[in-house]
Amino acid sequence: MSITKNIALATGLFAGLMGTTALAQDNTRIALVAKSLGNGFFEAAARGAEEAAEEIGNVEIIYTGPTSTTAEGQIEVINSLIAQQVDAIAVSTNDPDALVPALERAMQRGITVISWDSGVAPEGRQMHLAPSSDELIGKTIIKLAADHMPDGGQVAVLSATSTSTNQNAWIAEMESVMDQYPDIEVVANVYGDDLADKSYRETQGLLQSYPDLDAIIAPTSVGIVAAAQAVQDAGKVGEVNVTGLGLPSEMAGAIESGASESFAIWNPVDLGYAAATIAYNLATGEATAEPGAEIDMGRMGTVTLDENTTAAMSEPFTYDASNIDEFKEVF
Amino acid sequence: MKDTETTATPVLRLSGVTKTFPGVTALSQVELALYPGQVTALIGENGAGKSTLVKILTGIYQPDEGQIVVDGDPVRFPSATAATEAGITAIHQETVLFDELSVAENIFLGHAPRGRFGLIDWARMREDAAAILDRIGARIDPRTLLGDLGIGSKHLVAIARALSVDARVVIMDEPTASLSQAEIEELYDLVERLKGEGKAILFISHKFDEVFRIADRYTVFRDGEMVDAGMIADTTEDKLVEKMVGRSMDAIFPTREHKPGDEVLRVEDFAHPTEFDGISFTLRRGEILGLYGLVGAGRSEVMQALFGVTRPSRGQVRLNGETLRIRAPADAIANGIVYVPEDRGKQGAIGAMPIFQNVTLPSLGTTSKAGFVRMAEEFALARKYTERLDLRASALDQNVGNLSGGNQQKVVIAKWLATQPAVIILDEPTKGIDVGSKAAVHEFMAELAAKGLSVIMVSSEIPEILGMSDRVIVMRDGLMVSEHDRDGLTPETLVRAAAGYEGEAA
Amino acid sequence: MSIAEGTKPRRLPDRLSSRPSRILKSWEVLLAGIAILIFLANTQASPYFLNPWNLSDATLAFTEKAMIGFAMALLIISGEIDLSVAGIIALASTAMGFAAQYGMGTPGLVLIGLAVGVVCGAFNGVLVTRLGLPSIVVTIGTMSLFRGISYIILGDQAYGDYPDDFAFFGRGYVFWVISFELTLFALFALIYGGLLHFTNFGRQVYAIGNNATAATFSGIRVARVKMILFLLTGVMSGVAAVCLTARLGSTRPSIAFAWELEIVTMVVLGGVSILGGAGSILGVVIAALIIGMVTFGLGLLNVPGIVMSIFTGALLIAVIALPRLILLIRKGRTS
Amino acid sequence: MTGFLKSREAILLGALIALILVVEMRFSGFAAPGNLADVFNDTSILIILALGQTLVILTRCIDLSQASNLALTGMVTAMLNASMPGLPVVVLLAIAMGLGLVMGAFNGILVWKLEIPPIVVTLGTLTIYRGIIFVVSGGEWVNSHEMSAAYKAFPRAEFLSLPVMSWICLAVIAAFAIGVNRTALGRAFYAAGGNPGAAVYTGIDVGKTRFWAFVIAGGLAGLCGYLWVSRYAVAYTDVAGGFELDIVAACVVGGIAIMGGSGTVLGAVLGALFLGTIKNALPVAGISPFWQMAISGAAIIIAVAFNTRRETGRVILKSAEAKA
Repeated sequence: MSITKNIALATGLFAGLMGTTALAQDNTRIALVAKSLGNGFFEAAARGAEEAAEEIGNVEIIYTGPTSTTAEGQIEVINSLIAQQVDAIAVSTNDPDALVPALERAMQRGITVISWDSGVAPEGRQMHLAPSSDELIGKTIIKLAADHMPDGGQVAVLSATSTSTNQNAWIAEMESVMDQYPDIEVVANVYGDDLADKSYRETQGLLQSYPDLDAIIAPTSVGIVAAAQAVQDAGKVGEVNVTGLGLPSEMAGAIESGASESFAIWNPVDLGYAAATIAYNLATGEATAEPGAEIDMGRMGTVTLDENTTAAMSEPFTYDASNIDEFKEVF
Repeated sequence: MKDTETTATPVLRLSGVTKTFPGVTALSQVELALYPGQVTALIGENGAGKSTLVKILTGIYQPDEGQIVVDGDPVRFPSATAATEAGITAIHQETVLFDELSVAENIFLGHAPRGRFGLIDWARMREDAAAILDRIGARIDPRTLLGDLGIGSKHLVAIARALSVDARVVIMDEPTASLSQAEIEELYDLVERLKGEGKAILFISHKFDEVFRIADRYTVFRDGEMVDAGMIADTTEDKLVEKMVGRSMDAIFPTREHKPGDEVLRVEDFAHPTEFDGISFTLRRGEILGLYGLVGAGRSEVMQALFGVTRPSRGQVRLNGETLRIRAPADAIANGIVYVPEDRGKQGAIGAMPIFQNVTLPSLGTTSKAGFVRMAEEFALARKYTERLDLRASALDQNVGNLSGGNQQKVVIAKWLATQPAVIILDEPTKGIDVGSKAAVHEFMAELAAKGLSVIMVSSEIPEILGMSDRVIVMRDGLMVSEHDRDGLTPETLVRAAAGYEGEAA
Repeated sequence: MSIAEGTKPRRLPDRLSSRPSRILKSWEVLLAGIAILIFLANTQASPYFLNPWNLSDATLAFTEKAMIGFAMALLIISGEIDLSVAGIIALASTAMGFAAQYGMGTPGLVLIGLAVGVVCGAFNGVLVTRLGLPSIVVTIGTMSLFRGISYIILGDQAYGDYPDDFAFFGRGYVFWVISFELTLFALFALIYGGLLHFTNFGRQVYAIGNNATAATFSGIRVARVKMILFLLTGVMSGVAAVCLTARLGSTRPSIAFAWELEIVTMVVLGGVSILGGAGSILGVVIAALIIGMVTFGLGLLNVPGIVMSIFTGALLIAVIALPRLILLIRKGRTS
Repeated sequence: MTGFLKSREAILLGALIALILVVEMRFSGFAAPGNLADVFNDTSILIILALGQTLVILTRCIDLSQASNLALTGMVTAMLNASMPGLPVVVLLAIAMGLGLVMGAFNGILVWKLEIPPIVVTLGTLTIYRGIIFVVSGGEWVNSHEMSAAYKAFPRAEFLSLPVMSWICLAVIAAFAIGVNRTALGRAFYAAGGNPGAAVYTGIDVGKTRFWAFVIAGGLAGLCGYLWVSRYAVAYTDVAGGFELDIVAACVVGGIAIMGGSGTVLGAVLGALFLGTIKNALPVAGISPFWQMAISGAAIIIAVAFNTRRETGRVILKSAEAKA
């Protein structure tokens, strides 16, 4: 008696979770894998990918990812994508090395694999689409801070997860141009792990440790919002300028309050669009990923792969009080 | 006390109260009456049903049949609170206190004085607690954490708790068991005062001296039945002992022709920092040595130290002339000394495991091969010993927890016999089991002794001690007080030695 | 009532009911039924499910956790728990990564991984058995301590220079679609099943979990048995660390984060009583398969992992609550 | 007073002061009243949650679902606020607490009526509650600019130079100090966990007492859900992930015995403050944040070793007493 009841319940639960089962076999299926679901940046990229799919036609976008920013979560997602025999996987990785084995297997099974935004080690992908060049970003983020520090001073860096490569590369590029700003001193480099509360607390620590701090550079969309909030809560608006990379929709408040004078970002919609288009072109054989190859990305023009089969999309764009209202509704 | 009061209507009366538990009838058609301003002593052996009665009176258990009548009206106590509200309070035998709470709170938990906004008034609670403690002559700071007190002081707190409610009936379940002589005297004064206040007191005790000193009436329980009641003035100690142990006097113990052989076990100057001191005795082959004393005399503690459960601070144990080093029960078992504990549920049987696995637990070395269990061997071993003990069960894979108390005890004894020991210690081997099982256990014990097994039997039941032992040692307060040969030993001698009645030695 | 002379005592049967009827009523059968239902539902839901390679890949999602789960099952049956297992993985993996930096070969790396497991297990065991501390609190502490040491060593860095042949432990195949990890999982299922159900040691574990005092009185060296169980759990965490590290090919301090609760969930779903004294390895195996199939099946439908966890959480409560609920309703009716 | 000096709380307070002084030596200004007030404000949520957990642990149970409860109520209030910006904060607070109470009651009823071990119940609801966040939000974040100004301002608003967040925490501490020490239910938590068998003799229903502990812990988790989300001005599925064990750790450091029946409100507050101070001090004192986890872990082990040893004093028995 009890067994049948248990079973009935279990089946009911399971059926309820099944939801939709859309299987369109004829389409080219491109999986866009985010670092984690729910992040506004990736949601915007997914919209761009959908745009590309509509433009191309016969393309189905599977937007997926783990719930938290872990490599293990991404591996499970990739395994299930391999099992579904998708045509292409475009991933923004939480860990450049840990995903390699899973992505290698995907490629062995004939799946096109590219990374975008945050790159995978070269053996784990056919090419990497960087949102911008590390060099350009590195220069931009320090310039954003320096523009509002005519007399020089102290800046601190609030990075994202210690496990993503792009931040470290940007910070390294930034440090390489520091000799152009002799009056500016980078006093600290802390990690907020892409968690709102940790970033907030790290910012509080910075504000306490360095009472003369003039700017915080947060090249991460989660960190910059938390840092702006912490500066605002500490009553240091006007004293400490928060800048870096962020999303207009999330940073609108900080610009308004003055906690942030300006920040930059490439357009994630464009990035998602480009990643999907490139993945489609590679998957359908219209392009091959090899050094020097030129790949079409629709309305975004073309990119050329360097010797590491990496391509940079565009320069970051700066947002401030003059243009924020226009963009905050977009992404 | 006026004469009219003694014939007055009782404050509380039980009539026809019956309470059964799976496998055991704890109380059968019991009658009891408590009168205002009088002390009624409740006398009976362990397992006679006294504690069950206390639990019924305080709302912990509900009777299966019968009535509780308070002031002429039948009442029901669905919870402890209900009994308290009806004016019944009790000093329980087992600790029902809280180590982590203060003395004051232990006294007032559940009925603390309230101040403004209905909040607990700690200041008043401490004052009231101090007043009650003072009243019973206990010099305890109400702010002390209960856990920091010794067992005697804890008992005083339990008494204070019982007196913290304005009760008409006060139940005292062996209230002097853990008190020093001075504290006992103060308790007697208190009882007198309570009598003077017109409270009805139910006084449960093993000690005849105190019964005769403070009780007005008596009621004797035996095997869950009320066998006698009357005025203390109309009886004698001998009569009460006879009533109390009466049934067992009639019970037939196996005849034992076998004479004990050579010395097997010698315990010398055994001591423990807190439990016992100066214990020395010997045990011979095929001998049954009785160890008698009141609850808390330290008998079980000596045996558990001998078995390696606790570490003695001093002393030697020799088995067949060889000094043993016993650091854990496993060492004792390896040397052929086994212990059948008193607390079956906690220490003896593993209720959620099947009979055969319980039996083979200490013998796994013999039933297994290369560390792997062999079920067939286990069943064979378990069958051999459980059948000799006439175990009543449906099958050997039945869980022990589903058996009656007597049958559980047989499983526990079987478990130890299966190790083929040289010395078996039986701690209250027939406590709380039915008459039939008792007889089976006794018969088997005699059979084992006849085959050369040496037995130490810890018991609080005088007939059992008299009926089974070749020799008897009496303990009191952690010390050996006397040693007796079987011949010519009387119940009175034992009771007096154990209770310290009429001088020290017997 | 006493044994009358000459009468033959009543013969007790070994077993109350026949083997088949007992098996039918068991927890494992209930779980197996659920597992089969989920399997069938999966085959209906996705055409990709019944692909041997896919199924093989899917096993990797639970094999490492289940391997720890076997040792954890014994530990929980004995009445203790170890919440530091994921911390041990992190520390063992970090130690292996550190050694690999200096060119240590695969056999040495495996030894280091296992040795860290043993040391961590021993640390837990000593705190619990020698100092008499409650294991749930001790291992909440060591959970942070072990992983914390990894963070101190690695910070935001990663180790990744593992020898090529090391990858076999996480990515190798023994035969056709049968991965090394799956083989190891099956092997450990048999070893732990044998240990728990067919040896004296296993019997002692049950006895301790049911009634530690009675076990002590029965001559079982309780502290020693528990110490061994903590060591086993530590070693299995080391084994899982080797497999997981080999599978990922890199070590970061956040490796295997929050696995401890997933492993405990798996063990409890497998019918192991959290209060100790009851449970079977077969149950844990089936629970691992259920969790693996739910994860994989819903993954094929691109259902996010967090939504899958609702299912496992609900299943966990439901399978334990339902029998009690039914009992409660029956009791309500009769009284 | 001498009693207090010997207590666990006094030792913990000493350790906390020592910790603050050590940090002050490395970085002057840490021990300044203003900064300590900031540390307190930052630790408020942990304190409130630890107090709820304290009740549950006192009754010999454990609640692992607090962080998930917090995240779910936080998300619900954020979504309500985003869709109905006009809804007053007081209403949202009530909804948060109500929702938290309901989730706590669900735990409690399973523990009370079905007698399922609390660790199993809350292990299950931990994942269920967290999963529901994803379902109700569709995985979307609720960002700062979607929240109304009032929503974000409430915990930050200063009153007598302390933020409302700190005042709420102080109010909860005060309510606990009174409720736990001076109400029948408060004392029942101790009795039910300290000696469940004996509690029956004093007329206490152990199961019901446990139920109330879970309900209160749930309600406070709900309250913290709003506070957390409005403070960090973002709501997403993973909010406070893994925080459940931090809460238990705070209780353990605060001397709340995991076997029930023992522990104080002050202890829980100090335990939470101790961990919160470590968290705040590390970045300030320039110690790599990567040391934080190991330090917390070591603190827990030391605390439990210390507390447990004090609890297992040998009972001095009669014969020894008589001799003395």
